[in-house]
Amino acid sequence: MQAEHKVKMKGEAVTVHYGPKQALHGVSLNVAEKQVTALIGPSGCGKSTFLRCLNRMNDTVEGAKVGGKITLDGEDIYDPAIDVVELRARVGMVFQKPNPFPKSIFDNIAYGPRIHGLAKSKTDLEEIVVSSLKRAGLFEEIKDRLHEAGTGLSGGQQQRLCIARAIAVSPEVILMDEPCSALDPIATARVEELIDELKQNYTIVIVTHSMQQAARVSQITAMFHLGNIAEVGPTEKMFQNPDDKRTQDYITGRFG
Amino acid sequence: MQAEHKVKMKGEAVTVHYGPKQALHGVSLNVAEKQVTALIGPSGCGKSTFLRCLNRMNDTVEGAKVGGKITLDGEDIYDPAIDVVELRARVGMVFQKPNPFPKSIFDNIAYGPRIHGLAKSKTDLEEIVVSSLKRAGLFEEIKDRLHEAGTGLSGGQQQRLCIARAIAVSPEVILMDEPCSALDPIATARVEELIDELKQNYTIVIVTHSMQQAARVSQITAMFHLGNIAEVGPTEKMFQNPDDKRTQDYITGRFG
Amino acid sequence: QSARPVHIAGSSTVLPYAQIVAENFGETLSQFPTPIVESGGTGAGLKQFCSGVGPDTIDVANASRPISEDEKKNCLANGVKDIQEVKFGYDGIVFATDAAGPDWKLTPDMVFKALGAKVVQDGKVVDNAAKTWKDVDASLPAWPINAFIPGEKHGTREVFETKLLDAGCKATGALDAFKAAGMDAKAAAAQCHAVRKDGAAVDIDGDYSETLARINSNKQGVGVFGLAFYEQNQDKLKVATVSGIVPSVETISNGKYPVSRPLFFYVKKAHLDVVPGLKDYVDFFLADQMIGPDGPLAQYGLVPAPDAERESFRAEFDAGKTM
Amino acid sequence: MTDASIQSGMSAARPASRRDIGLRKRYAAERRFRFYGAAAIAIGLIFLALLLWSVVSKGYTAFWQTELRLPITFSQQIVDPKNTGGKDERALTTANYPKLAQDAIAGVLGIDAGDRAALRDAQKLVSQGARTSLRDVVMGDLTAIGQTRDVWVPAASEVDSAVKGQFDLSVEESRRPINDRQLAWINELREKGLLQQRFNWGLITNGASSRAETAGVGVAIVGSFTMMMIVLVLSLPIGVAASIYLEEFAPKNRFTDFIEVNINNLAAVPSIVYGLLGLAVFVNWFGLPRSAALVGGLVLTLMTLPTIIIATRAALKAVPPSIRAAALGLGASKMQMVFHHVLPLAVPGILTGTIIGLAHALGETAPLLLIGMVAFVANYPTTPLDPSTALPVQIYMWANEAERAFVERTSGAIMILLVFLALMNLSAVLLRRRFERRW
Amino acid sequence: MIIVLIGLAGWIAGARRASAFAGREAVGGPRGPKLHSRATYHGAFVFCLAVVPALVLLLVGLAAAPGYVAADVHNHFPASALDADGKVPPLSYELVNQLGRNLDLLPPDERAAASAMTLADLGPVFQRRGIPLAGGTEDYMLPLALRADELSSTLRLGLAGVTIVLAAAGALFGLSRIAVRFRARNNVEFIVRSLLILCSLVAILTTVGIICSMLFEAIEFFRHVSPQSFFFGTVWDPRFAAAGSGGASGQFGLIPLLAGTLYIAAVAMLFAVPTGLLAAVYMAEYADRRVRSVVKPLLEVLAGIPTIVYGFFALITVGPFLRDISAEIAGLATGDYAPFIQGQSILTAGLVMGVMLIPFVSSLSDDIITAVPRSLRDGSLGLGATRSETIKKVVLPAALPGIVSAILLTASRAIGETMIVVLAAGVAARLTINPFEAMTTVTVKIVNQLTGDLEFNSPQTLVAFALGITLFAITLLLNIFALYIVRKYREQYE
Ligand SMILES: Nc1ncnc2c1ncn2[C@@H]1O[C@H](COP(=O)(O)OP(=O)(O)OP(=O)(O)O)[C@@H](O)[C@H]1O
Ligand SMILES: Nc1ncnc2c1ncn2[C@@H]1O[C@H](COP(=O)(O)OP(=O)(O)OP(=O)(O)O)[C@@H](O)[C@H]1O
Ligand SMILES: [Mg+2]
Ligand SMILES: [Mg+2]
Ligand SMILES: O=P([O-])([O-])[O-]
Repeated sequence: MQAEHKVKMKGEAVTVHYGPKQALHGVSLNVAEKQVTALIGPSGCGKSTFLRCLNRMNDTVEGAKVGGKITLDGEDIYDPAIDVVELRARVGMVFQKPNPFPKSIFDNIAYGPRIHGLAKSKTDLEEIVVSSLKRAGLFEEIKDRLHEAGTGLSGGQQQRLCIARAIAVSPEVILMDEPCSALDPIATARVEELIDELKQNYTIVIVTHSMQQAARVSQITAMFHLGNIAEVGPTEKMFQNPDDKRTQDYITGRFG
Repeated sequence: MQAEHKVKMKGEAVTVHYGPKQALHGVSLNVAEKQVTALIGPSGCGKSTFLRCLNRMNDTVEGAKVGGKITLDGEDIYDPAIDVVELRARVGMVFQKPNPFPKSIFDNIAYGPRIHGLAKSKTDLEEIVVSSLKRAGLFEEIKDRLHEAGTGLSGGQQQRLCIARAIAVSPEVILMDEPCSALDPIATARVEELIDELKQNYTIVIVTHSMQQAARVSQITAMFHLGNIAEVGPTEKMFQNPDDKRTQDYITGRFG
Repeated sequence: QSARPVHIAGSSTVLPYAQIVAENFGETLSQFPTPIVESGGTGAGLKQFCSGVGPDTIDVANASRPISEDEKKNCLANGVKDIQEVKFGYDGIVFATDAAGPDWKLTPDMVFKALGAKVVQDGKVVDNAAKTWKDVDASLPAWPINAFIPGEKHGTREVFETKLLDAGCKATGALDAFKAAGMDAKAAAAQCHAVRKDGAAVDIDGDYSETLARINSNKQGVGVFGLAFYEQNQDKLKVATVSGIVPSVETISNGKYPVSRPLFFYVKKAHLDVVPGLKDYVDFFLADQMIGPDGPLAQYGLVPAPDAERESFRAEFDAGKTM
Repeated sequence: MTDASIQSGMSAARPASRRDIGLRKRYAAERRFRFYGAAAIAIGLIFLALLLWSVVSKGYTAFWQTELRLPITFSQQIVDPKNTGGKDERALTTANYPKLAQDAIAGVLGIDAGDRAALRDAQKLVSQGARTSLRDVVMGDLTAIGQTRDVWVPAASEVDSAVKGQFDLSVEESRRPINDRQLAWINELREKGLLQQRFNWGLITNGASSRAETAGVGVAIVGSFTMMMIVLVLSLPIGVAASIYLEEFAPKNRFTDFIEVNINNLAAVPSIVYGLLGLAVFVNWFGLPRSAALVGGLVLTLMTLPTIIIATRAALKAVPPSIRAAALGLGASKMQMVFHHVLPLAVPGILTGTIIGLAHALGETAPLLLIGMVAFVANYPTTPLDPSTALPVQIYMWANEAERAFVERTSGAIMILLVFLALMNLSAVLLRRRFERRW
Repeated sequence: MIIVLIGLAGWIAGARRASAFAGREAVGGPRGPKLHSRATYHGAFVFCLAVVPALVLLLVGLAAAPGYVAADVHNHFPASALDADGKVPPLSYELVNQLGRNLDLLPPDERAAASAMTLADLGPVFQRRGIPLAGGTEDYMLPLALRADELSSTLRLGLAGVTIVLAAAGALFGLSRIAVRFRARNNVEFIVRSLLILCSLVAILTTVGIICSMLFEAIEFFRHVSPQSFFFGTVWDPRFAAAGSGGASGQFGLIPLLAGTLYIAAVAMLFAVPTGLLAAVYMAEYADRRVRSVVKPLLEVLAGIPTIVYGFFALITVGPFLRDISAEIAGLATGDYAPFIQGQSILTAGLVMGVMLIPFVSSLSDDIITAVPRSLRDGSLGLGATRSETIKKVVLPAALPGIVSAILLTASRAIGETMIVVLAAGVAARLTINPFEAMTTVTVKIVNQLTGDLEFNSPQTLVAFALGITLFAITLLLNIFALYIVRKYREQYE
């Protein structure tokens, strides 16, 4: 399965130090284009850290040092000639904790398109907002509250708002850090459907704590362990017949 | 099953308004002593809101108005004569978003015992801290970092820290709002085990978005829908043979 | 108005007089803008004055003391060559107490005995330990000694020291006693100036209104005021005689009352023809209409110089006499 | 919650085994703490009230000024001696108007022209400031020349003080600024309705004057306003920009530490030192004119900057990191993150800093001393380069005046300053309320 | 003129924006190469290129033009008017300038006629318009003045022309740089960032300025008085140095002033910090919104009241009040009604200054406390903590770095305050540890020594500069220390 797809992003021997603490010990991983790659593993194993390397969000963490090489379409994204902002517009991100801006729902979503100049007119913008909300399965619930504060929503609603916000910029790669951890099953299903839909056009990397979710949405799964990759492979194989003992243990010990 | 157990907390026609918006439309629910009651339902249906009524955390929300009656051991907890602080010490809470204090891990957990004067000596306190951490399955990971900041932990670790913090006060009722939403399966299993253990002595109400989790840990399940209770009953019955159409739909549409 | 107004800076003692003149000048000679009169102290004013010649510098410096040699040198160094010194009157310095109190009759002796740092007792030089005025002289009330005297930044302080403390020092024989105690002449003279520092004498670096406020809040205090200030507040203050003389415009201008000092202003000759209105301002200031005995300055409290002296002020200025 | 209710709450249906969590003590602590908070605010407000009361009780009378209504005969001899028909403006402006008023009052009181002592006493009732009032009448209407008109002219400040009861009339006559005969006249005029207390617009509109009755803070208000505008326009953007750089962009190294320490230190520099700086840099080096509001504004700007920077940095620091991450994750540049998200959230804190800084600047005298703004300025400035003064300066100068009438005017000027301050605060509060959010 | 320029550049920017759109339409198909930056950024980039150099030129030009005119006038001064050294007397030059300004005030027709007139003719013209003419003006100055007027207006015109050309050139250059992949945003942000850096340099420049404006005079002071007797002297008694008395006749011991400064500031902080902090906590945590929105600005008024008002308040109300109270207390305790608090005391000054400082602590802290995330409060309340426990143990520690910087600001203000101290604690420089006695501070002495009758280049005045620079150094050290402390104990939340 992996062979069929072009490599969109590639990490080679990526290491990350947070001050004296090393969080990643040389992780190499290919992210296939228009596929969903799931990162699983126990808490604190460095999934989020690796994800954040992919769009250089770790740049903003004080004391974080990234080593190794990560490429996007063959370009080294840590090359000084690369524009971080442009990179982040191409590689979008949804965070673990929902973090809507203290603005109206509409403005939350319109923000990205606005700064990137994606909408030519007001109606254009409204269209983007509405379609993003719809794709995140949030539109029906809040369509008459578009101009209320985004922070007034429930946790689940907030997280979906954040997903809608990321989609609105239509990036090439979307990174999601446990995007469903605050969602109920119906909303989760909607998001999973959406991920499936999105992978037609976009490359997706998702961190999840739910084995089932990984199994359902991803084509490739990478198992992290203590800052290393324990195993990586087609999702089916990983779940049915893992090579690595740790993966085996982790998966069979599953409860999800 | 429900009949065997004393009713620990009882909500009667509870309504909640957030300013003009009504979030609960008369919810009545019995919480059985030393049982685990799960609240499930789609996002935004009022699970968290109801949960927060049970220890009057909604008092702190500006503009929130609670109607109806909620009792704990037969006492109306909204009676002006009732002491909120004591109530909250008896009815503990773990939140959806992990919120460690900007203190050391040790101080995070020692905080509750300290303010309530639960530890007679320093060693007492240390014991409480260590045992709480152990019960939350966090001790091994961080035993040599007890005096580092709690905010430096990963998301999952933070949430377990919060659980440990709540346990440290040894309340009678523990309210948990999606306590595992940021946890990986192994940690989740550990917490679920813990919940099972705790129900020997404590009454537990848990909001969860995971049907499986509800099925695994709870004895009674209440299904919320749009600010109402759609159905409530023994968990087994709810999952195998629900009366309510909405419950049926929700459960069969499950993916969790 | 296009022209730059005459710009004046300097002594806060002279300020009110200069203000009155400036205001009347602006009203009567309305082709000129009203002069600007800065406050800030003699030293600061002269510093501005000596900083150079030109449109950005001030034209006149008010002073409550004559310019010093050092300052003159500084002026010269900055190209301020021709300075016209103009004396225009006197400032009387009086002691006053709360209006409700008894009458006070002071002499330099008493002042020195009450406020000097060291006094002579039984021929020996000792630290001043007098607690009440009555300790100093039986004719004075038994008020605790609490004198509000001008702070060290004020020229008035110098007048206070030379005209009262020095005189008292000499008269009580303290000067000789100091010398006898082994001080050289200079040290002995300095010792005469020294004011006790145990709280009995309180320095006031602010203005007389502060002294008045202090007397208001401490009715047994004795304050040092300008004559002008006292005259404006006669209903609140009672003035003390010094050596039996009641201070007044008359007694000061005829030289009977000992404690007074001359007031000056300095004019840049180079500016006279250049700054429109400058010469007119000085003329206006020196006219009897202003500084004469019936003029508004005297009404405010300036001690006018005798007729002949005023005439000489004007003559000297007109003659363009520079320093 | 009262003690009693807690008691009953604790005793109601409470199992004996219930553990003791020290509620009584903790509630006492809670109440104490709350009380301390309220007490702290009360202390602040009480002091404020005391201060305001001490100012207002002394100063409100300054807003009324005793005036005399005199039938003035604008005799041509005096107003326009050369009979130019009002063409010679100079002659008109410099005419001896006070004489007109003095003649008029002598007429009203029926004093014989030969009684010189009485004449002098009577003349002292009218302010020299009558000149302006009368000149305005003539300049406004040339036909007045040669006619007699009733005109309100200010009374002398001694009369004003006497009418307001500020003199102790029990002291002997010679020690009072106003004698018994004058008092009798005052009463007579008052009964005739020729002497009244009227609202003292002059206090607000006039420039400086050595006469209390015509002294006003008009020039000072203009000067203060100009300076505040300059301070606001310069220090707010510069301060915010500097804070943004230091807080968001600057690498954390020795140099930025140095800048940070520097800024904190600048806040501690006594204000007069800024005056020295302003004198050296703006006046002596740049050659800007002395006494100009522009220089004052620049000096105050430098003085206010550290306050604004410190407050702004604290406000920026308080914006949660999750908001920043969200913006960056969407591909906003750091600049966009700051200007679109962080800055708006920091606005309340910035405004607080600005209010405090501006208020500080508004009340400051010492730095203005050295750049020549503590000055007697009678003419309104037309540009920021013209000489002008400021409100606190005017207060400072009046506080040092000997004349009794200036005492109330000092307080009156303080009241005006406070109103000024209140207006400034009010606008900031309104703005702050618009931006304030809890999250 | 500048406005015209900016308008011009703005217009160009707009034009460029349009063309950028066009460019994208043409080049960028549905999935063609995307424009690197938004068109507005390209526009802004062009705008910057057009405006910044032009503005710089304009400023330089405007600054240089008068110099050029002056030089020209100097060169044309008639030899007869030169002074002995062959230089132009500055005052004659000023007269020319003034004449020029006066001429400017005339209506155009009269000014045109002026070139043919002599001063004698011109005099009445000026007089009619109420324009005063300086007495020293001479005939030869008239052509010079006219010449200078003319020259400066030509220069101004020329400068305008050059500026506009430069702006246009900049704009064109900017336009030529624009390409699909051109990083306009980064460039604009670079410019903005440079601006930000410039702004933060103002602080440094201020510091440099302050040091420079005090250093020379301070050095001058130390030529008169040995540093040792200044820094370690325990007696402050500068004596009056007026005309003639010359020389450093007094003692300039810093210690009593320094002690007073720290003592009074400490008393003030002791009052202001707890009061302000408690008030802030109450406003942020207990008071409802309406109360807070009234109380906060009211307290802020305290910060804005001119310090002289506080001074008189201390002098007239607080000081006597404390003195009388202490007399009562002493009377009750010992039977002797002698007040142990003097009318002027450290306590009075500290107290009144503390009142002034309350809002510094309260308003800033209130904002910081309000910004502590809700989830932390919930966490604590959910554990059964009372509100005060939550505040004391969770909210305040989380807000600590901000509060510390607020307190630092307050301390700074306390150290720099003058008027209150003068009136409340007096000007007597003494060493005492009794808070009920008078003491004074460094700043008071700085002001006093600078504004009196004192001779301005005597050590008595110069000491103000030495004091200033010493205070500066001391507060600098304090701040470095504070920064170190804050760094060490900073705790991050969220
Ligand atoms: N800013 C930081 N400073 C220091 N250490 C950090 C920081 N962020 C993360 N870590 C540490 O790095 C390790 C990896 O963290 P990371 O957040 O990547 O884990 P994770 O796999 O995402 O865990 P979870 O599933 O709980 O989110 C953890 O041990 C964590 O404590
Ligand atoms: N502070 C608030 N102010 C206004 N509305 C609120 C507030 N908190 C919650 N709501 C609204 O009340 C409703 C119920 O919210 P609640 O948080 O109880 O949902 P929930 O069932 O917990 O959802 P989730 O599973 O997403 O956490 C939602 O529609 C939400 O938008
Ligand atoms: Mg993670
Ligand atoms: Mg919820
Ligand atoms: O202000 P003085 O110089 O007169 O003290």
